[in-house]
Amino acid sequence: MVTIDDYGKYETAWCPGCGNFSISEAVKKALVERQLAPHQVLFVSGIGQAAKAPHYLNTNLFNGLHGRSLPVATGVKLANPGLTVLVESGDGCNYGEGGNHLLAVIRRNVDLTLLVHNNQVYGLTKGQASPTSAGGFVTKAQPLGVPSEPFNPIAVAVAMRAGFVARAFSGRIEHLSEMIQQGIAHRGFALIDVLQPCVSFNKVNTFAWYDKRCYALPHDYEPDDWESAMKVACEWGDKIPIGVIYRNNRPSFESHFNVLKDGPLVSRKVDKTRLKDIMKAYG
Amino acid sequence: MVTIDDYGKYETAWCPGCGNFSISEAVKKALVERQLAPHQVLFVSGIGQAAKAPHYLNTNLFNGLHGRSLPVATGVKLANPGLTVLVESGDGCNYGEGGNHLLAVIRRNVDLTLLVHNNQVYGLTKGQASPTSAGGFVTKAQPLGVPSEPFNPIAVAVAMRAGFVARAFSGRIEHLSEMIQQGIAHRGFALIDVLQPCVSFNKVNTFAWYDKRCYALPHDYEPDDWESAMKVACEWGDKIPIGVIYRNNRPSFESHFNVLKDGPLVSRKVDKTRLKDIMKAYG
Amino acid sequence: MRDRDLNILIGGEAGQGLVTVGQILSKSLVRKGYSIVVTQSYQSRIRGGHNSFAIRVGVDEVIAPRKSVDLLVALNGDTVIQHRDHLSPEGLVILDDSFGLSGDSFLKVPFSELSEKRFSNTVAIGVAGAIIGLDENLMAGTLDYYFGKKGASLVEKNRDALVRAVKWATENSISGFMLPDFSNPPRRLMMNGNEAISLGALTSGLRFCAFYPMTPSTSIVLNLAGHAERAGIIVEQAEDEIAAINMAVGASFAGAPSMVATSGGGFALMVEGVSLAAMTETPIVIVVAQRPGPATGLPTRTEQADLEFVLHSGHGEFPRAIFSPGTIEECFHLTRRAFELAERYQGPVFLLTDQFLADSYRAVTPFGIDQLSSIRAGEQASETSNYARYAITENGISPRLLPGMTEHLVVADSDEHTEEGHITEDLTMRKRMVEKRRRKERGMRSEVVPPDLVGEEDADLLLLSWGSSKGAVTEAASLMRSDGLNASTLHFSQIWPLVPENFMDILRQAEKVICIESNATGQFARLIRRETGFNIEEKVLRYDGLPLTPEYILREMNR
Amino acid sequence: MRDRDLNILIGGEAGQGLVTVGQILSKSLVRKGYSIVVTQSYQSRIRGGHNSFAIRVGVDEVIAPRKSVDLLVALNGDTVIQHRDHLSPEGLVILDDSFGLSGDSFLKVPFSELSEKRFSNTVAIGVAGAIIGLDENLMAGTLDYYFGKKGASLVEKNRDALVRAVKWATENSISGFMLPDFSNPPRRLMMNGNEAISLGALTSGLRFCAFYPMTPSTSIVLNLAGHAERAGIIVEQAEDEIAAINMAVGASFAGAPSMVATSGGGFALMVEGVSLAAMTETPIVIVVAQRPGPATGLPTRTEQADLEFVLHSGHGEFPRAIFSPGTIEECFHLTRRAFELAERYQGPVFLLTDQFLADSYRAVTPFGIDQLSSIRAGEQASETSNYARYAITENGISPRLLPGMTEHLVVADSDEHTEEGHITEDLTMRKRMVEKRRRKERGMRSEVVPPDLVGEEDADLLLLSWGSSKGAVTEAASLMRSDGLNASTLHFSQIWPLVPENFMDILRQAEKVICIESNATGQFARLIRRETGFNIEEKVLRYDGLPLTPEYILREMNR
Ligand SMILES: Cc1ncc(C[n+]2csc(CCOP(=O)(O)OP(=O)(O)O)c2C)c(N)n1
Ligand SMILES: Cc1ncc(C[n+]2csc(CCOP(=O)(O)OP(=O)(O)O)c2C)c(N)n1
Ligand code: SF4
Ligand code: SF4
Ligand SMILES: [Mg+2]
Ligand SMILES: [Mg+2]
Repeated sequence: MVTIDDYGKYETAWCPGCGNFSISEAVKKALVERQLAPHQVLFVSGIGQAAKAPHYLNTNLFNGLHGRSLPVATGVKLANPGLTVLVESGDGCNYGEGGNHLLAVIRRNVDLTLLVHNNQVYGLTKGQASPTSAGGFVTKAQPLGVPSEPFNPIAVAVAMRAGFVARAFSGRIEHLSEMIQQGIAHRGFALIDVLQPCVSFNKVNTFAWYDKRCYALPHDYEPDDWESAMKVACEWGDKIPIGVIYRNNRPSFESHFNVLKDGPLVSRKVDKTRLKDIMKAYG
Repeated sequence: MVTIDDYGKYETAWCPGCGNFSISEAVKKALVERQLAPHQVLFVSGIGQAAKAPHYLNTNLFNGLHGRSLPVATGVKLANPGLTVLVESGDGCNYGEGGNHLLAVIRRNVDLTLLVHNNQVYGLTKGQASPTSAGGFVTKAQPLGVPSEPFNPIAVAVAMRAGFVARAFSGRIEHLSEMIQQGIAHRGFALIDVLQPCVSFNKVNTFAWYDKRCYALPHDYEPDDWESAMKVACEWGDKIPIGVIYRNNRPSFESHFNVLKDGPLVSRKVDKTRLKDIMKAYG
Repeated sequence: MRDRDLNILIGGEAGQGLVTVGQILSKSLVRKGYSIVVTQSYQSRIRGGHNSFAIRVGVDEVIAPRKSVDLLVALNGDTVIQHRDHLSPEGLVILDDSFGLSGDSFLKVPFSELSEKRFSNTVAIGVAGAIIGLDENLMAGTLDYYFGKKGASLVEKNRDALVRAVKWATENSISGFMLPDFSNPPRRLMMNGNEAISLGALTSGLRFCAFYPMTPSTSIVLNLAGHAERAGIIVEQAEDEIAAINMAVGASFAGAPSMVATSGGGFALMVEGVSLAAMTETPIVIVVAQRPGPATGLPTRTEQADLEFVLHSGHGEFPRAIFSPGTIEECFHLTRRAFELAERYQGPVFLLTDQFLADSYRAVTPFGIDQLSSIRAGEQASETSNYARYAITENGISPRLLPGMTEHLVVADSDEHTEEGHITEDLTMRKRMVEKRRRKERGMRSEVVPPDLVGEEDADLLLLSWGSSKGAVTEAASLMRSDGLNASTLHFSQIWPLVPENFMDILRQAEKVICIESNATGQFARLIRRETGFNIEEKVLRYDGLPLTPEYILREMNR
Repeated sequence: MRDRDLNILIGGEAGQGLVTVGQILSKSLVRKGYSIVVTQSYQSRIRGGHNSFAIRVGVDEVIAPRKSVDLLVALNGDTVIQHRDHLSPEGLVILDDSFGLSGDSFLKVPFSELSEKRFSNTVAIGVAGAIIGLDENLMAGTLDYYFGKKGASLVEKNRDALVRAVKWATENSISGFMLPDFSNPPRRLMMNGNEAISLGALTSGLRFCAFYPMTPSTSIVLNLAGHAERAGIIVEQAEDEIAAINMAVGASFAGAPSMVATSGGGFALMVEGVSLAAMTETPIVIVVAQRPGPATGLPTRTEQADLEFVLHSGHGEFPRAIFSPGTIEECFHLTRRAFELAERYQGPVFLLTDQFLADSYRAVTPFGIDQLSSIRAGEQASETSNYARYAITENGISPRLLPGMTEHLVVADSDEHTEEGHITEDLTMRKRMVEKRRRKERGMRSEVVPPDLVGEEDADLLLLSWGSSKGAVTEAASLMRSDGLNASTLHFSQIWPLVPENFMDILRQAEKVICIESNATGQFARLIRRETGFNIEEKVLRYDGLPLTPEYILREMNR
């Protein structure tokens, strides 16, 4: 039996009151619910406050470069599809520096669960605008307010027909944990955008701001229906939907590779008979 | 009077029969229609067969790096908003290597007209899959067929509420030229995805293939209606819509900068009074 | 030394406001006319952990940080524990009596009696300030400067706390730390390396700056952003560093003098753009504020380990210049020089700094804005009717017109190109273009900033250094000279191109040469050998993330 | 020389199929037992322009390209014009009589009489093959090999054209180009540098390769992709080069030996990932196939100007190894060595090649697959119960377990970290980790590939070189020796680490040393000076995009 204690307790470098604490709690809950032992799981993260999260969990972890967690995770998963791979990083990491990888991972549909700690700001570098910062958001780097429109990750993911697209809020731990469990269960790429208050640098999108707006999608909501998903994806403002917004069952990326049917790449030995066969082409 | 001769005649490095020739013709037509003299216009391109296009036009040109034309063009436009800036490059350039910049330029809504020569393949590097290659498309790099889903630039641009989103086909020069004119006229970012047969490396999406499928959107089509645009954006297969698919009038990026109201950055001199004022903060 | 040279260290958690305490004390000291060197040490987190802000203050000029602390201002108990070992023999710890800590040289201040908790930082300022002899009004003025924007009532309450703190300190008459007054205090500005770079850029004619945030470079662009409206410039946060440098190249090509600022990992993403600037011959100033690597490394610490990386960054071969300022004044003036060279030689020019210098506040003499020239991008008209952007010339510099500003067409290409800028595969032209580009290096060599010699030409011991360690190395040598050793320093504030004629005699005349660098492999020593054959075997290296100090250098040399 | 050493050049437009003509002739020659060196020269376009495929063929071993052409096979009239000046005194031009060109040594072939237009390439093969003495059946067999997949009818028609061409040539009995037969021809394989690298990787145990297409590296990955199913590997085209290297790092971390291949501009985007591999201590093999820069430069030409860029790529300091194969065999064997070192020292290892070598087909002796060992990633079990991924060890190498393969947890970090892999700001640990990583370089130094000396140890003239020019330099020296000069060559197939003890005696003993490189600044000569103090003043440099040849070297030396 895997218990929450297996995932350990750590001191963090986060600010008291930060939404990241609840996300970590929800992650642990989800892993325990799914009875995944620490060594069966691998977290990949980038750089930022969110990206430190896997360090506060007793598990396998690759904490890479800012913005580059998705390609690392893709490589890991192709090498060893047996691992349950979660990616955890910030909105800057995934929608800013790493935007191109997000597009690619959606197109590929690699079996990863991506948790974006979306605090609508760059936390670790002390409060510049992030791609999800609202237009007009004022920071030291944007003293006259952000001149760009915010990035809507849900809308883009639904438009691209990503396999699993959900939104959650760090303030609703049970719901968030449920989303993570579903994301892990989903065979293919799962994007979970998690609204997360940053108490130090985002004084606009606070806990109360999110809490007032977030509402769970109704039970009869059909995430398989693309058209309504596209509409829900665009809801933002006084009401912010949380839950599984869109889902389909495109085959996972890994399923396209015949070579993976013989087992993971990692344990494989060189087959000399085949090499000799290959060499014939050069004779 | 600006005439087509002002834009010159050049030998090209393209294959006979390539769709690029028609695109170049349509570009010239559009520039002449809009009575833009060569020195008022600047083309920015990346690297690829498409990216050579501006060399075959008598105008200002910055032929930069693969995938990086959009940030260069953004810099140019902020420095000198008086220039009419067009960006011309391939599907690999804009949707592959440069994917992150596409997202950013849409969010910014910089007043640029982007012409993507979309031949659904990497031409210059001899026929690898591009982001828009169909799933299963076979190349030397993808001998078992492309395992990813193709990128739908129109759907992503509409989902992000880009200012102007159009599709055209190199085989319909008049229509394409009209799209380019509208793109130039639009104050903000205009994406024109141009279907372009590559006779050397794409034997699937040929001239005939496109020609049979492309249909102009009806006259009563309302590109201002986001919901119907989103539907049209997803049409692809037996029927492929061409025309202005979506349009809005978000303010352009440049319009957010008060400093540009005093004229372009390029001709400006250092104002010593203001500098002294600034220095006071350090006293 | 405590009467003319004091080292004050303020320590606490991130989020406790110790930087504000440090800045207010520093600014008060500078306004009074003292010289300061600030060393900021912080962690890669927003709250908690342990940070410090050290102000070395001198009646005469101070140029380097000092490790031993005279006045330790502890905003929490942990600070006492972490720094008490560095206390100088007669040093004093200022702490809140509520910490419950006791010791010989502890000045326990009844913070809770003197003010509400939220003003305890002001109390710390008041007590420390009074002890070193800062006038209450002076401190109050600086407090206003920092809190003024937050409203009159807050200013009022802060003042009250200050008054009470000064009173308490005066009543407890702590002696031994009072700095002498000036009869005629010099007017000085206070700024750190990053601020000086941004001001240098503004005075040069910078018009466009693109960036992606990265410690320790970010405050350069934040500073520019704060002045953008007034200065008539645009500062844009890019989606990534690749976009940042490409935007800057685009803006510069169009005629707006441009800059980017980043650190190691972000610069790694820019190196293709460096090569682009070189090939298209577009001026660009690139600031690389170093921090310890590899990879993410220690994001908030200091190091000088990217010299070779920057020097060889970008594929292919092309000329470049690299400045490595050693003081805040040099940050300002060499940034200006970087803009001039970038414009004149039409290509990438670098400023290589580091976290220590970036964050180190100092007192500087005002720059005399009226006397400073600024650059103008490109030429305004072409003399020939057949304009060719890359015309092959004797000095390698081709006429640079700006697109759209004349009827001449400006064609730039990242491929090898003809004189007109069009893509070519003519291999004879290729060869000529390589040679043309290389010829620009000759010009650059003719105007390098020569290294700075302090001491005798024929020293028994010559200390070689570059970049931010200038003060520490200079002071170390001066201490050795006081000890009777014939020690000199040769400091490089421009590290590329290197012109051996400028310094070979000095190297050869020295009895012994030691190279001092903040890295693990002695990169500059290697470069010297590559360019001159002169082998510097002895090195003092530091790579634990902290800046070089005179103490560190002397200790390492005596091992 | 024409009886034992022939230079055949096939020229035409892109899209005319001249590579197929070249490959079929080459393969026929190799199958017969001859030695070949192919030089491909092409433009950055798909149709039109002017390309060439030169086959230098030898009865004895040939090792370098030759400029003078004995047999010019002109697929279009332009080829005759472009290359007639390079024709050797008794050279012959094979051309279509319909070109309407005439000249002394012109063999006008009635192509249209011999076949339909679409088989004229086969006619060219037949005529040229017959003239040099290739047997009709041998050529037919090679034709089948290339066209077999396209169906029997096509094969048949090609054979017909071949037969008619051979017949025509025999009837016209052109003499003077016939190569001698072998009694006992050696069995050889034909492959180019890129193919040899991909085969070296497969035999080493490569399991994952990510790439973004870039000339001249692309054919490495195309070759791997073609074998992927059979070899049980995955080859994935990434969205950009940044993704490619990060994917490879991820796959390698998980336990799949991984490689990336790119060229200058693409590599520029990977350098942050290089630093990541170093910091996380993840094995990765990186192939950089050089082409002329800066920026896009000349995408399809050759150069050796990225040595310094690759050597210093990535921010921060860390050990690495760089191989620079000089032959096709070295491409194979040094790739294997690169995988071994990457695995042993857990970090980035480079292969630095260039377009010339990448595309140069040669005849190689089969590799003896049975004797070749392959690597296995990581360790399979930990001996300790407290597993620490970055345990500090004497040789700097820490035990590498694979995540998920044991119950031990594997923690890797791009920040500075503890032995357990967790992020730290402990500056003492920082120092220890820097030193641990650096210690790995000692091991690498102990097993470098020493440079290859050909000739006397105490030469009057020593030619120094690295990488793809091995053959050209060796042949140049051998020609000088035939002229009575005591010339030697010292060739480096591993350029980092450099171990001076391996070669300093030779450098010192030589009367005169000349460094030969395909770049404009003499990067390797500079590196030698940096590492040894030895200054090589004389250089033969080439930077017009064409490969070094013996003729070029001799001509430049005699200036
Ligand atoms: C290549 C690179 N560029 C910039 C940085 C500096 N950096 C570190 S974290 C960060 C932003 C973090 O924002 P986000 O991803 O939203 O995470 P948060 O801290 O808000 O959780 C940046 C820009 C870096 N480490 N690497
Ligand atoms: C950084 C970098 N990576 C790769 C390349 C090689 N490259 C040149 S063009 C090209 C793809 C071109 O495809 P696309 O953009 O679709 O243009 P097309 O040739 O099809 O018009 C690539 C990968 C490059 N020049 N730079
Ligand atoms: S800065 Fe913001 S995101 Fe980071 S730990 Fe603090 S509250 Fe959380
Ligand atoms: S390769 Fe394709 S895209 Fe390029 S010129 Fe030829 S047909 Fe056009
Ligand atoms: Mg964030
Ligand atoms: Mg394309």
